Amino acid sequence: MVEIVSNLLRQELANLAAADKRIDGRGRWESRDILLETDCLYNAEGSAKVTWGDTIVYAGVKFEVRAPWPDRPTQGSLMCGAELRPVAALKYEAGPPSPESIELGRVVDRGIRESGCIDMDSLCIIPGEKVLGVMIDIHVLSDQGNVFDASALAAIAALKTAIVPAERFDIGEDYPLQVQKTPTMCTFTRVGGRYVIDANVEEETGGEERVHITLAEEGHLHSLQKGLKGTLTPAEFAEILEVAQNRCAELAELVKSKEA
Amino acid sequence: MVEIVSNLLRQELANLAAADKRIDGRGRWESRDILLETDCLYNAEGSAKVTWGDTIVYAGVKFEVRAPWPDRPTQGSLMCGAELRPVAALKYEAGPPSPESIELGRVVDRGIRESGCIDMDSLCIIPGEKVLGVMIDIHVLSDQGNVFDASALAAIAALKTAIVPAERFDIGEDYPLQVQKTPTMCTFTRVGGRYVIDANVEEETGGEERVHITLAEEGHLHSLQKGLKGTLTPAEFAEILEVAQNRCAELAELVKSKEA
Amino acid sequence: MVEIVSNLLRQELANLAAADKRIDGRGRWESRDILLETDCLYNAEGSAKVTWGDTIVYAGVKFEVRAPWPDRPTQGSLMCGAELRPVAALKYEAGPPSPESIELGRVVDRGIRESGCIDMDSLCIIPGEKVLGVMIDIHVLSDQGNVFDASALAAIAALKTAIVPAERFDIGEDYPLQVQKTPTMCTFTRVGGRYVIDANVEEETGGEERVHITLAEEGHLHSLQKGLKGTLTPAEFAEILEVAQNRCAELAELVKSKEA
Amino acid sequence: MGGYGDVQLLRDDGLRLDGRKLDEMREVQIEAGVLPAADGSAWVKHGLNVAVCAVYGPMEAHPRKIQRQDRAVIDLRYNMAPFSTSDRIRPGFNRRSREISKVTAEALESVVLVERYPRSKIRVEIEILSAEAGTRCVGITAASVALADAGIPMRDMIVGVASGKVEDTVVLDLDKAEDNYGQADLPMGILPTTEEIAFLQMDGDLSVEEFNLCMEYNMKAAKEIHEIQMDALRRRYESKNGGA
Amino acid sequence: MGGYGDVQLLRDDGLRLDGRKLDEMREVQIEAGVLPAADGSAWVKHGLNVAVCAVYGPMEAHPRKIQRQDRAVIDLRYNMAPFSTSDRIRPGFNRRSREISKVTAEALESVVLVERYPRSKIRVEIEILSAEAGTRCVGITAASVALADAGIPMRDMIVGVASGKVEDTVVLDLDKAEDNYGQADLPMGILPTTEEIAFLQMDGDLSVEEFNLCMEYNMKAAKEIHEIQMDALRRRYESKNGGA
Amino acid sequence: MGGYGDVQLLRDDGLRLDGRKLDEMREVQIEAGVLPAADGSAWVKHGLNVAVCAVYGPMEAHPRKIQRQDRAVIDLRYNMAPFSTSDRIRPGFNRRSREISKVTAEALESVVLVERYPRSKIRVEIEILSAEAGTRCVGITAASVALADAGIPMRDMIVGVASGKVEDTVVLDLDKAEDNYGQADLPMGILPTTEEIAFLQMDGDLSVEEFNLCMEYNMKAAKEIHEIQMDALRRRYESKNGGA
Repeated sequence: MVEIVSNLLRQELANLAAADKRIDGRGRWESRDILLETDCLYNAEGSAKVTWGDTIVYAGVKFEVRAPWPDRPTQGSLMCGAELRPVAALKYEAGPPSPESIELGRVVDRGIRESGCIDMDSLCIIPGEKVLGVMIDIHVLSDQGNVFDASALAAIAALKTAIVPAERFDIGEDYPLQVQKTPTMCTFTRVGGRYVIDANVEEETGGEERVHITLAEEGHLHSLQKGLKGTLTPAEFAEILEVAQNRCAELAELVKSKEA
Repeated sequence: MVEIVSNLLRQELANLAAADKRIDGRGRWESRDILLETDCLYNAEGSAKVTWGDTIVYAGVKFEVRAPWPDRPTQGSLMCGAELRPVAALKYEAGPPSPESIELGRVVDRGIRESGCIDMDSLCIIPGEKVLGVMIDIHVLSDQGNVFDASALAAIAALKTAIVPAERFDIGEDYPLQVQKTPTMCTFTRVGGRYVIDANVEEETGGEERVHITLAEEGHLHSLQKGLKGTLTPAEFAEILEVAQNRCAELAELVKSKEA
Repeated sequence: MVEIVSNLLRQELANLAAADKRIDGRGRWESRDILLETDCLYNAEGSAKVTWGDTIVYAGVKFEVRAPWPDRPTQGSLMCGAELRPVAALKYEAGPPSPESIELGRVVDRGIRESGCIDMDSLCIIPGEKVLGVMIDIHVLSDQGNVFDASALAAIAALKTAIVPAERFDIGEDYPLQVQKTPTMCTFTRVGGRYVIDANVEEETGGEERVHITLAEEGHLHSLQKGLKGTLTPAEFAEILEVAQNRCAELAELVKSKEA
Repeated sequence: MGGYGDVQLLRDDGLRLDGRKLDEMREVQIEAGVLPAADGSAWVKHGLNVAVCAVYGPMEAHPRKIQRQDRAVIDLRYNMAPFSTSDRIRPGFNRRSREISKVTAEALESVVLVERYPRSKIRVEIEILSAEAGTRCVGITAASVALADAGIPMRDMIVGVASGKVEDTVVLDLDKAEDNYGQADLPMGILPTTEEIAFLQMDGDLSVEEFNLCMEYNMKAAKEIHEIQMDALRRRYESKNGGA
Repeated sequence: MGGYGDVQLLRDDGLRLDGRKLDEMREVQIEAGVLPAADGSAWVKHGLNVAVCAVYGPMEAHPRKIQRQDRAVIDLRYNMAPFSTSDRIRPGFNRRSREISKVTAEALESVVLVERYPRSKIRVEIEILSAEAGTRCVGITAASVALADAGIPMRDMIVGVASGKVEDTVVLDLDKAEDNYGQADLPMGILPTTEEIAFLQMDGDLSVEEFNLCMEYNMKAAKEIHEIQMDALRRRYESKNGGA
Repeated sequence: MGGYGDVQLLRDDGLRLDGRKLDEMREVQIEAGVLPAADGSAWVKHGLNVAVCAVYGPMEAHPRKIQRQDRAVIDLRYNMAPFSTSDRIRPGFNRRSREISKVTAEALESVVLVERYPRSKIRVEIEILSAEAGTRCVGITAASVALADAGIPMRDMIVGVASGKVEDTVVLDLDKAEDNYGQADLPMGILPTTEEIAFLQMDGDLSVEEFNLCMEYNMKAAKEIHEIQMDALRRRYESKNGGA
């Protein structure tokens, strides 16, 4: 059943693509509306809610004091995880983390981590004894397409507005976490044979492979990931990388607009 | 199949209730026979076996020396868990703890914990460094109805006859654990529309919601829990609370009869 | 289906046994060819690959520095585990360790441990503070019969050629692990009513119980295990024990031929 | 309960630390229909607690062994987000959330007309995004709005509400400090129309008289929260039907 | 085995620390039919070990993939209660109990007439309530009484019994100290009528001669325990049929 | 990536620590048909990495819910042996191996003619026996040889290969030190005939120009490794058909 619907849908998407159209009337490089709210969760030290079309994602930042790894005595740590909770769509089931949840968490994690936006040495409290661990949790409440970009946006926005609860840890006065870069993600999905950005849930159902590109300052690449069945050519990649440059810069501006 | 039998049974139970009768001839507030044995397990520091009708429950108490929680440097800890082992009935399956096992353990745990029967400060060995952890394990060997009351009885009786193995821990001579109160549980099950105590396995199969009431000295309430589908009115609750007052006092006397 | 094939096979194996034959033409106490290679894995401190007929098993030894158990302050530890990876045969599934994997690991572990081939006191670095843990991992890449004997052979060979990476742990210069005995395993499988050694995959499918005998120097028994449905008589055991004496001595020679 | 004596919870003027009267609730805000993908949904803010609930179904119940021949089952998860509490919670079900899920599902089965949907299941997902004492009650309040929003027939709503005891005094709707340092907590799930009790837990120490006062406070508050539930559903209905 | 030399296990008079002779068993008590809900059950006290076993079935085997077309499977769990040992055991299956469960089930499949019940399973639940060396043997002894009590046809009983070596001396039925500080342990599951071996494990160090003496001790003890098994079944039969 | 500046990775003569040129691969050896029980198999040594891959199937896909009506699914596990790395890895799936398994399976689904086998599954088991940077690429290279050895129709092979950046310089095929202390890593799965990309990950820091050079290096290396793949399959074919 699922397959038949999806084949019909695939056909319709191909027809639309041939006419340079999308199923919801958007342009190929046009995103749905994005609403970014920060500081919206009482018990999180940093938080963001992203309403991206009908997709809703929360991210929360918590800190802990821990011992550093023996081989990196002056460095704190960063951890980013995601849960595609069963609340988010009928298709998500309860149970141990699905490969989809794991991939989402790890792709967002790499984009933030590899951008070097957090200076791990700045998280040291006492060298060799105590460092800060920064934990970002992504909670997907509604998946109506493009949870990757929404999650990445929520994560960096939560991080950039996070306050280190230093008083609670007896290490001085609370202070804003230093975040030096603004990595954002732009995901491309092959729909009807061509790539579009910000696929909605129908386009994802009837589409093929997707490419997640995370860029930060100066348009540098920090994380790439191809997911799902399908291939792309180097020329196709060059085209979407250029689109991503503009798109990620816009998203970074949106994040920066929320900073103090 | 199961459902059909249970509907016939439900009808029979309703007919009996209408005539103020129970399926095994007991009165509404009449319990099956209870046999309480203590000190019956060689390797447990406190132990009890409860034979309650055809229901059989063991409880064993073990101690450990551990570091206190940072925010409670002078307090020991209490832990109570229950396993509805597959040995206890055909319906219980092997595997991770079922919601039924978890509920049983936690309801018994709260009754004991919240009565304040153990002074957590009395479990301190060296403030901030070493405290005692008290672990009660409930092992249900045969479930023929009312495992909750049987488990609560076994747990408090095992606790009240426990000996702290101080010599083994190099902290002085063995001594009896101080237990200042005697919380006991009385469970009410709606059978044929009205509440009874000590439902047997048929009454549980054909019955509806149940209410677990744990009372200790002076008839104070320490734990309540409503389980299963069904509702009750405040007036019904007032009625069963009064019955529980007498019943719990009797059970507490039974426990006390086993103390040194 | 599986059962029917296996009954036909069982009949054929019985006919062959009646004529003192085996399905692949071997004699009752004749093994398939064994190829033992050591030092074959770059990141393992000791390693062996055993190609035993079409069965292929790797064993790797790793060390760790750890705190000793409080009651054995001067002793290191030994751990041996096995994984019947899904790569090894169609019948093996992914997931948590199967009872078959656990049994394999534990039977090999006991043979090595109980032979006393490693002096646990020799693994002490600083009494009460630091000891070495020796970890042997058995990785079955292809199961075409008799993985037990192949695994035991790989494990002891990997152990006997292991180098303690002392420099990496800052405790002096690297040195060969001292292994004082050479426990080897001989497994007997009842096929067509009588015992044979080194059953191949068809003989295992159509066979019955098996007996794993681990012997070391002077023909002393260090581990026994009966597996699967079936019984044996003391007289049968006496017969296979005698065969095992010769067989284990041969395997021990093979291992010793690889030592420096 | 943490027990009496540690911390002062009542001010000299008889009010509580946050200025509430003894029988005064924290503010409650409710919105229905907040999750587009769900068949029904609700968002509840109660004090600083935030819960979101999605309802999916009724749908065929599988795996088969959870099916009931004569009714729908409520397949419910109560889950606290890792960032919902002061100390981060490791993701995944724990014993506390399993117990709350069980008794919450049973409470809802008491009001949903489950007999209408034999062999079905109704999935109820309660997510606690922010926790400040009383989350199980907030979850119940949210779930019954989400069920109503999904058009699932119920014989009444359920309202989650708690009373308790601090400094030997009965108070309505404990906040976090009162929960941590108080003497008793009595969370209930109440059918506001009939005053039936569908959900009941309690821990701490209460005399029968104190219990009765707690119950009285809870009944009163249940009716207030019920009004807010119905307002939310009304607004949702209007916006669906072209209203404001 | 802990190894020789640490602790004295034999007294100067040649007897063992608890006064037993080298070839003397600990006391064994058996009762059948102790669990009312089970199809068959047994309680065994062997020294300070206590095991209880319940048997349910035969019944249809599911999940399907465990079914055998030509016979019943024994679905067995050997489990130690958390309080059964000196240090508490965390509940849940561990590697040791999984291995013992596997080989115990296989031993029982060797005597139960499993061919009579194709596609069925027989559930065997062994609970160790108190452990003092030799629990796997006690479990086997209990399981075969429980199977008989359930009326499951068997071609013989199985008796669990162990011998071993302490201070270079072969002894029957090791107790806890002997198990901890001894040199070898040979637990066996023996068919008392035919002397067949259905269960066999061993660890430590034994010469062939020592092994043979262990085997001899085990065979002798198996017959003694078998008498006690049969007594229990006889008493159970009599009490069922209006006897004493 | 560990980041720049910690460790010197390029020698004064412009070569890399192990003497390779910037665009030079480590040595690659491939053998097909190494596992007798599998339908197809391959062994790949790439530098000091060793991967073995087995393919089973196509066979009926179960459990049912993984079935696809119109195609086969690739049921793939990438697994590192406990002894494959410097610090022992605890057995069992972890988050890293689950992610690699997912994207590797998806890459292979892009070349296998999965439409030919509706409702089927093809099991692909990748075992890393020795790891020295780049194991996911080595696994892909091995898997496509094993699939070909199993006779599964594919529209092209896939070659796994990576480039990256060390000391601000783009290099081909990072070894362990370069991976640990370098600035970027770009592993790709390339169809050597069409230059399509079936697998793509990247982490670290790359400008667009640097990325383009990495891609160029990868394409070149993919063709070299493809020759070695085809050699292995040729040798395997010959030995099956009575050749040397």
